[in-house]
Amino acid sequence: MDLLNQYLIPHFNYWAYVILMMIGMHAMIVKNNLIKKLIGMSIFQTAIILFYVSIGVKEGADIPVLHHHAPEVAESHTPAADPHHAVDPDHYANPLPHVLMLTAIVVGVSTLGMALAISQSIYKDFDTLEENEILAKIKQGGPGIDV
Amino acid sequence: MKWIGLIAVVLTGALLLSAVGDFPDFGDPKSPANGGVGDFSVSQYYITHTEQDTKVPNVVTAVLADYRGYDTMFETTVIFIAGIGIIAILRSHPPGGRRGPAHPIDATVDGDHQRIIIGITCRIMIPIIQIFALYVVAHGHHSPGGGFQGGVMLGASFILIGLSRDLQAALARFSERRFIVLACLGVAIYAGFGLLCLLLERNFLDYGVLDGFFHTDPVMARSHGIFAVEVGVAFTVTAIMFAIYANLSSKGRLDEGL
Amino acid sequence: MSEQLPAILLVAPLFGALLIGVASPGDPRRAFPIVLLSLSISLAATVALLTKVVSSGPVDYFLGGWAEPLGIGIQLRVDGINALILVFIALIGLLTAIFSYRGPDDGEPTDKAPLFYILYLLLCVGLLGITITGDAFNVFVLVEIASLTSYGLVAMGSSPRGTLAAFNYIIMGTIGASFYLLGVGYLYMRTGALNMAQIHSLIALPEVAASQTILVAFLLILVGVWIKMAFFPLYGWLPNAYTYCPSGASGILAPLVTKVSVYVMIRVMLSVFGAGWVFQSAGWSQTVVWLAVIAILAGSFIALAQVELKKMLSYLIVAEVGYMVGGAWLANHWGMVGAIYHILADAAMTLCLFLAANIFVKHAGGGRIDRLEGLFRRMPVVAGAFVVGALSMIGVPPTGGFFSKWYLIRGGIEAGQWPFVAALILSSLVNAVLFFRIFEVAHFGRKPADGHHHHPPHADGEPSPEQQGTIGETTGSDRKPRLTAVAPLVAAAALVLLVGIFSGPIVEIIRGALQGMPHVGAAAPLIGR
Amino acid sequence: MIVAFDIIILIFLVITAVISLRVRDLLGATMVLSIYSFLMCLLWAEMGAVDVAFTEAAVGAGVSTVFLIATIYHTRRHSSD
Repeated sequence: MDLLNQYLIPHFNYWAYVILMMIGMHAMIVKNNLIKKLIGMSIFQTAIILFYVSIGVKEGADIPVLHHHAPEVAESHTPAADPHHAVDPDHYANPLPHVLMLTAIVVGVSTLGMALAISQSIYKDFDTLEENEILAKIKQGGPGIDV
Repeated sequence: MKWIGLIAVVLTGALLLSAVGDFPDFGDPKSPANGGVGDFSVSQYYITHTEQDTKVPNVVTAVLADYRGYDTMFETTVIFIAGIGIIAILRSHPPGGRRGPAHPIDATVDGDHQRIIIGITCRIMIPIIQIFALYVVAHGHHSPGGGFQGGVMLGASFILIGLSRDLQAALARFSERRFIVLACLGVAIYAGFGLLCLLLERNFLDYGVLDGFFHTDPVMARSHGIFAVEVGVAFTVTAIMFAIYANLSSKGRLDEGL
Repeated sequence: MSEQLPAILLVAPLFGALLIGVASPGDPRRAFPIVLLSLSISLAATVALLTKVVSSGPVDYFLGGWAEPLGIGIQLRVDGINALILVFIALIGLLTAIFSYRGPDDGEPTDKAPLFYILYLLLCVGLLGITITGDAFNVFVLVEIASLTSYGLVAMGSSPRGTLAAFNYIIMGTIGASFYLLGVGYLYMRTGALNMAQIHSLIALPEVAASQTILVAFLLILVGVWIKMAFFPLYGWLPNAYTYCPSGASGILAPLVTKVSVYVMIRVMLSVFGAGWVFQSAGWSQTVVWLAVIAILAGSFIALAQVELKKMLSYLIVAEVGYMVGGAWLANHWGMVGAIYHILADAAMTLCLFLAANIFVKHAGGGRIDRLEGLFRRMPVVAGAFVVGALSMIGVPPTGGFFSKWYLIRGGIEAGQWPFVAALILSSLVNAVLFFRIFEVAHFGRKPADGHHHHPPHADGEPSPEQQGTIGETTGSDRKPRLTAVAPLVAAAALVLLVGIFSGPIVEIIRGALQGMPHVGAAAPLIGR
Repeated sequence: MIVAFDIIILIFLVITAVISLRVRDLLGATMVLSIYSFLMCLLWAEMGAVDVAFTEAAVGAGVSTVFLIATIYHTRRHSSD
């Protein structure tokens, strides 16, 4: 129970991310079908994004879009005259991990697109997407394969 | 291979879990990442200073396109590379050259009733999607969204044309030459605004110096600069999302699609 | 303008790539001058930056002008070490660009040549960006740029095995980059910072330094970059990718990609975690040096078993990565200097060997070593350059390879790591055997009589008349290699020699940069005397 | 952030991840992956990362699925594992 309180309860998100990431990574290494490997890759990458997003969570915080408390007051002050503007950072979720993860999502879809294009190219050459069949065809050699 | 994979996965998992006990509690606003170590925290700085530095209420947009705009420029480049790479790998005719045989299948005269329903529904939906996408691009300063999300939606609207009618119909609106140029243009807008700052003798991507260009004060110039680069991002993402779909769905021949 | 150099050297190839996309998709002849111009601008900027760094110390550049407070923006930082590497990246990029004047495959210009050039330039942007940045997350973004362009370049070729190799490269590369990303996440979780200098100053705090999270972060980053640099057990993606990719692509991937990953490892060790933290326990460096020993021996001996020239060279890269990792982990001054110097020397000699190998493979009508018969006499200039590269790989005096091995062995002796010293010497011997085997075939035009080639000409399933036919065919198409292929090769050979001849000044720059680096605790031996 | 909601989604995430890797019909697997992405997007929205959630909804659940389907359409739908 002590273990549960110390390790599992306050960190359940991190446990979940590790489990998802390992599911994805296992598929990337072990699966035979290339598309299945890519599905594993998607899961692997989103798990890392889940980890980053979990870092930035604050209990009871709002989304990181600042409220307009009193627009007319805000506009009458020049920015320099009103340095802090009474924004409490604890009221807003941490924006930095979100920014980083936008990049990671974009990288993820780019990699996926590239990998799918390569899969189609492999299918054109080998007429299959099963890794063991491709390797068997390479071993046999054949027209255009043993370059 | 199976066992090696399993062992590697178990080892990595154990390694990752070994640190979990040391993590700050989930949701703790005073954790090092949220509250910083010592008296300074980068993320708190962003929340407290974005308004006065850039006048953008959406902190994520401000950090994305200004404080860490250099990352985002390369993020756009990553998308661009994916599109160019996929064309390089799959395309079987010269880019910008001749296209496949033109026998456009018009959804309404096809005689296929399902196609009529889908075609007309999409015809109604696509303009709405596009307007919403433009709204998302333009309203990224004040609400979630921005160049990426809007660009993906705009690209998706062209993909929807390709899905509901056929690829030729989509390519007639957004030809290969156009999407390559638009993709280049998007990155060029982003990097070009950076270069403009450099030519005005400030650091790369320092939009504050563009106040004369935008006829406003330096802080508002940052806000406008953020909008300008978001538009660039949206261009590239729109073009590349459609380019990837067009090539994947036709095995690089850009003829019929799915 | 001189304070804008760090941005210029990155922006020039980026705009070059965009300009090709807008101006000439489909016309390689218009694309090539743009490539040349943008890389020349970049090279000029890196050289100017190097002189500036040598004369007046490290240069900091803040993107977007976000300098104060430190860490809110992205910082570029150039010191002696990465200024040197930047020059080499731009130079090798330019040379290989000239080599691939006709597009990716060094043959007739293809329709895809402009797309190849776009990816090529963006690969240069990625490599330059990785080297110059001072932000831990920014490294990830640029690593992805370099990786995605590499996947595209490898998969562009017509070889089906190249396409399969590209797929494996994607899987391994994604795991590597994701591990790096995760490591940065762990660091961020514990320190709240992404700027390398800032993380470094926070890791110096005892409560942060002792934390398990930082340890796991370090291991994740280390494994991630090891995958990217093909360190021994994690090298699986490399040989096929480099063997079956288009020749223009292999001319830039082989010399630079693994080397830049080694640089990232050294940068993370020195500037993020700090030598004092990394080398706090001797057991670690001992373990890594042992791994490096295994990598060197395995790479060398697998190379010995290869029958294809480019594959053999690819396995030698795996061995060379072992040199650099081992040197960096010797935890003393000369080991680190040797590792950094070897990045430069190895980049030059790998460039030289791969360019020569590409010419040989093209003119010999196949990649097998036994097809190289008589090529030395037909192409004496190419042969000379190849010999220079090979001698550097073996470690013969005036070349860069000799001096790097010298510093690495000196470091190994000072650290008392005898297995590492033995592995270096043994690997030199293996390299000598390997290359003299090639010299023998290529110069004297007969098959080696030793046991590595137990195929007599008639017994390998290929009937002898047909074999003679292919030989006659290749001699029939005995065109001289083009000037645009030979000139960069000669320049590369000259570079190998220059790195050796000017080893003194280069090592002084590296030592100066090491001394200028902030160190904590037990790192005194690294700074040197 | 609502802890119970969080935990339920996390459990569903693990379930959908496993299903999408177990199903032998690749089209089905892609659909389950799309559900996975959508759940992920819900989770992030609930954690306050609205921009990330928005992007994931557009990219992960939307465009990625289309790309995968386009590839599966031109290759083989059945997987051996």
